[in-house]
Amino acid sequence: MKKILSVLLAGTMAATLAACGSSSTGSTSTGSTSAATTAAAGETSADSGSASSDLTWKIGSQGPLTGGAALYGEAVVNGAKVAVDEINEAGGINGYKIEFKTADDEHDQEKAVNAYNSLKDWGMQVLVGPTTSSPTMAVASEAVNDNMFMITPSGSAVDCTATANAYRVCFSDPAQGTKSAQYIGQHKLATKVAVLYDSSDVYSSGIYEAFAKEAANQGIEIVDTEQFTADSKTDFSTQLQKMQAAGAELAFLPFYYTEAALVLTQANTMGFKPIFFGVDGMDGILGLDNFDTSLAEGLMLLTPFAADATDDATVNFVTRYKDAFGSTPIQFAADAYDAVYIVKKAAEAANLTPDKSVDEIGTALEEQLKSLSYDGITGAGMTWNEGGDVDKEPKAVVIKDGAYVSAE
Amino acid sequence: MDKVIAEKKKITRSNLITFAMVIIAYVIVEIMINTGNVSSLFKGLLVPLCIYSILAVSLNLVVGISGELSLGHAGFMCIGAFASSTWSMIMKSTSMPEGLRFFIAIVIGAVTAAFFGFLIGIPVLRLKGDYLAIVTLAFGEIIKNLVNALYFGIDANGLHFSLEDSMHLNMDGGTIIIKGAQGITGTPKNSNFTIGVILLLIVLFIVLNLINSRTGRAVMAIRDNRIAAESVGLNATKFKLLAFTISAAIAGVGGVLYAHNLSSLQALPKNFGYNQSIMILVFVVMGGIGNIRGSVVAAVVLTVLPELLRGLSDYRMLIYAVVLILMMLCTSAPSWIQYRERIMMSFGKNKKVNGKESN
Amino acid sequence: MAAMLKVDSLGISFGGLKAVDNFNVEIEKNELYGLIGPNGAGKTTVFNLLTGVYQPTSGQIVLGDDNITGLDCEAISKKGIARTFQNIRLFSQLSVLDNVKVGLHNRHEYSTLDGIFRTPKFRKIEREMDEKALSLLKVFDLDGFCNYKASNLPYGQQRKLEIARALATDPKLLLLDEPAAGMNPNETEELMNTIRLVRDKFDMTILLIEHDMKLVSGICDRLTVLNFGQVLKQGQTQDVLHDPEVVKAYLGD
Amino acid sequence: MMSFISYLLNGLSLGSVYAIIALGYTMVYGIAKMLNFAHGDILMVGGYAAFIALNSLGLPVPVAVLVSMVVCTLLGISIEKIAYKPLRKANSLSVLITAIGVSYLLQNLAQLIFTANPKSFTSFVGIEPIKLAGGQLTVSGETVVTIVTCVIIVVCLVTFINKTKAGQAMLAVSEDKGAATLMGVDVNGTISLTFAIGSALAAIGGILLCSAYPTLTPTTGAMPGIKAFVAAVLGGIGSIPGAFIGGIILGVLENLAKAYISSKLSDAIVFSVLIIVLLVKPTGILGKKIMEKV
Repeated sequence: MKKILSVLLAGTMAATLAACGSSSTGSTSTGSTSAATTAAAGETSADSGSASSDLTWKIGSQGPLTGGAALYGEAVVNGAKVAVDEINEAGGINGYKIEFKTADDEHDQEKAVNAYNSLKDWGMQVLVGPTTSSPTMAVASEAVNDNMFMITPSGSAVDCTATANAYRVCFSDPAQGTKSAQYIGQHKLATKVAVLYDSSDVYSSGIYEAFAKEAANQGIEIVDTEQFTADSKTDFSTQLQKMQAAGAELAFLPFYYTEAALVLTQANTMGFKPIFFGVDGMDGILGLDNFDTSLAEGLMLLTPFAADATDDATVNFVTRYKDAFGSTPIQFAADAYDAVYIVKKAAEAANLTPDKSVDEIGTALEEQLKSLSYDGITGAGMTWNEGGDVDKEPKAVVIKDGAYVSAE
Repeated sequence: MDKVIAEKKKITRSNLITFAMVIIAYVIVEIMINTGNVSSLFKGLLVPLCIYSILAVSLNLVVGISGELSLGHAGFMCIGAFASSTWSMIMKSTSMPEGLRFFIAIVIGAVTAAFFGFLIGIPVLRLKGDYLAIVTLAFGEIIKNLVNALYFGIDANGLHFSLEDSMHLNMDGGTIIIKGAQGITGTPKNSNFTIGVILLLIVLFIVLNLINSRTGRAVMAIRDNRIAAESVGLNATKFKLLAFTISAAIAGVGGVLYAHNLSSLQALPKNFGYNQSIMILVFVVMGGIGNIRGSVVAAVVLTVLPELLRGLSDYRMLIYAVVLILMMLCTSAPSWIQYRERIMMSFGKNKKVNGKESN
Repeated sequence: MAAMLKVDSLGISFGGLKAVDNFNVEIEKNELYGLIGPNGAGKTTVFNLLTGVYQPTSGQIVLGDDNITGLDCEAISKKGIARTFQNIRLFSQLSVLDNVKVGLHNRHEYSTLDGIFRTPKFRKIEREMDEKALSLLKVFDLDGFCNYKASNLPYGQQRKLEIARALATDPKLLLLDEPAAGMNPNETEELMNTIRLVRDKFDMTILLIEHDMKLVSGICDRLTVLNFGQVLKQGQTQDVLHDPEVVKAYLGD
Repeated sequence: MMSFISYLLNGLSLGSVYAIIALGYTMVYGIAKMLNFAHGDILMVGGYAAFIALNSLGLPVPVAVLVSMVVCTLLGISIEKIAYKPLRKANSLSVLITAIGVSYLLQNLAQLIFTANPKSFTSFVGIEPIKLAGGQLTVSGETVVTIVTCVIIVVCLVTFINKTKAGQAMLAVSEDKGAATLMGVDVNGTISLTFAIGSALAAIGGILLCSAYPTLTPTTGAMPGIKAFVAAVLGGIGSIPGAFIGGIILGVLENLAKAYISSKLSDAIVFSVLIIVLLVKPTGILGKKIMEKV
């Protein structure tokens, strides 16, 4: 019994090894790894030139496509897909079409590195991703060795862009926290604020920390701080009751709309009606399948993207997204859409062609991003600083009659 | 005496095959790397393969040799990872040589995990069966929860801890090392395949020799019949605790490798939660309970499998689940085994049919 | 002659029920002593008290010169009491040899680290243990099976292996709990010889529980009859077996 | 004081959901001696079935509940037949691993069919929140219905097991499969029945969970499943009243820990209590003490 099993397993192992070996020979097309870059580059261009007559860009994207966070990963790869299709229809980047491939990272650092490597084996030249913060940090520290240009749509933790090759489209967590506190303070929305955040989540706790620091400067008193964790995020009633008891006029909810929908429902049941104030992760709550939007009435959020905005770019994106995937895009998808266009604009500015090595493309795009200014659906006049962080203004919106309205 | 010596030789040979298997795999992979025949995906998988092999061996010591079901092994991995990573972060700015620093990190990871294993083992090992399993699961979740709440920083005034947030550390400049859910970022990347394989070999050496020694016999005797073992003068608690502690230490080493393989370390449900513990258990069961070599093979196969299935994109995890169920049925279901044997017989490959094969 | 085992008014109650009450016995060195009685009389409970599985609620147990009352299994084993079980308890997944070597655990020591690093001490002591274990197995004609898994042995040999394992702890007193249970007359005959051999070869003191009267009358020097947790009769084997009260206890009213 | 009662009510509400899920866990464990890790995912399937029946097909609430129960029952029986039954004589860990495989399978199937986008579940409970003590206390309709349903189910189950022939057969199988077979009990049928009941309970649990906490995703069942497992063990696994008590205690504890100690560390606190309880009573609150006869 044991023997048969071990033979079976050993056989499978041999097969997997062989498969890995063979798959590798087939797919080391572009910019293999570190080593002699110039030599490799020369070789590659010749290689891929002979292999396929029509040269393409190879853009990869990754995020959790299975498991609890799959929603965000799907949004990112779908959003990017919309942009890629659009660009290809319009003739590609500098005349070259884009090939697009996605990989699942299961919202896990290690799987994220695997996903990145599998995309690299495919021949990826630019990474639009990863989706979530922890994987982004892990991938960035790998990708910097290849100087692979990566722009994460939604990896918001500070260290996501710590390496020179990494940029992002969304706000960093501290920026959001600080801006939220400033907005509340400047608009005198409330002085007594309660915070509820996900203490097991990088994004949520990152925003909370920055918010709490800035709150003191804005004359905001944090009357109660409550947490929840990934392991207990169904029942918020006790936390909400404590916030209510503390006399909060405003509840700051720096987390995603999936949990927020629950929080709003439960708050409504118990009759707790402060101003609810969310961040960009809150976007999507109106698109939630079957959600009673009246619960979100009066909810304020700082977001760079609103799916029901009426400008042409947004309408175009939302329509295309709905046609392709049957649901309303959330901010993650919009960020990814912009990310692809940012790559396009930078590549056009640098006059790049896909026959360049990963390293060359990386260097050129990084150079362009320093001076690039881009108008997208998640912000106008986006520019990037040395650290890879985007500079754009969030829009404060408030939900009225089931739709976003500018809060100004 | 001849028979005894023959049996010993058989065990030694079996152990040598295990070592040889690892070494040969290492040599082949190194050759493939040097001839440029390895995909980045596979290269990136090498250290994780070592990590999961080590963890599977570690858990097999508890499940197979000591006969207790633990569902909290990822917790020890988590402790090893955070303890060693903290050390490396503190020492990163000093002039300590990298090799020595990593060596000490490994020791710290192993010792800290062993300490917690010991501490947890004292109450836990009084329980039996599924109750023990649930308590280990609980400890794993407690560890994850606490690590996610832990803030730790260092400045001129010394060390600062808090379970609230970084403001409560009352730091006077200095650096914050563990930032709650945001974990540790910037751990030096010291793990590599060679170190992983060396550690795996050391772990195999320790575990295999332990099993074939006086202590190992005692542990297995207690597993087989606790009352009889006590009647011949064995202290059941002591030996169970010993096995549990060694196992925790080994899991801690796996954690050290993990932490120093990725630059950022967060305790997510995926990597240090019960899901991970169960994944390791799957390796152990699939490789054969008590079969150390099987654990290594199963860990390798089941870590590589989902990566090979990447081509199936959306259906990847679905296929993986189906494969898992089928593999389990194939290897454990009596009716399936019979069916398999009948097929083997018809091919004339099965020379003798053992009616009473024991698992 | 000094008593090897001296038990004085031993008692235990489980939730008010006195399972064993005021149990006394004195066993001489090298004696083969029988403990008999109807089912449920408390014989195995006495064994469990003697070996530390249960702690007595009253009385004391003296082994040689040591008062061992209240010690746990491990300590009592080290003091020199070994036992077998009514329902065989072998280390089923271990080899026959290893079963005996586990019995030798406390008599041949090296540290865990010696074991891991395979030091010369480890090699030397393992060799000693192998030799000792084999010689013990030889006594029971089990040496040919030394590499068998214990659970694969036939029933009769499992019983013998259990005795061999008990002897490996180098006891002063050996307790046998129904050694002949489930054996046919031939096997019982063989077992009687083995028990005598053990007594003579190892200069052993033996206390045994048994239902098989042929075995009891064949090898026991003296007997104690237990009924409802209390001593019914004590004395020379033949005297006790012919006592009308004992006969009545066995056959019922 | 008011706030304490209100925290307690929150706990009762959450606890009774845990309890219903734990009942399924504990029944299956009692009879098949296996930890059915896929139980939480059957619950998720029940949630989706109810969601579709109510929102897409527009069926009335009682029919939707029934549909969901039928779907789960069929699913439970087929899982048992295909994946667990062949392993009945194998090592108990093999079954555990297979159950984990089934759990992955269900989650990923659900994701392929329904996508990862959450669905906002329309509550099956049409009762308005009840205001007590001059509006200081609010009890939601879901809380009332969940607690009442839970009590009814426990009473029914206990009666069923003690008073009916099928129930007695279950007891017999849980005590000793071999002896039960000899006594003419249809062991396979009894185990199937147990899975059927357990799965139907999971459907109810799923509907109540999603009614009280209205977000439905493919991983909805995972965490409540684990918590319910903990509850079942806390109460003494295999015991039906134990599962009820365990669930309630877990829910109340979780909420009181959040309220009075730390909402961040509530998981750790709940699990610590579990450990302490098991150390004092190693087989759970109502578990039978098993003494090994020497």
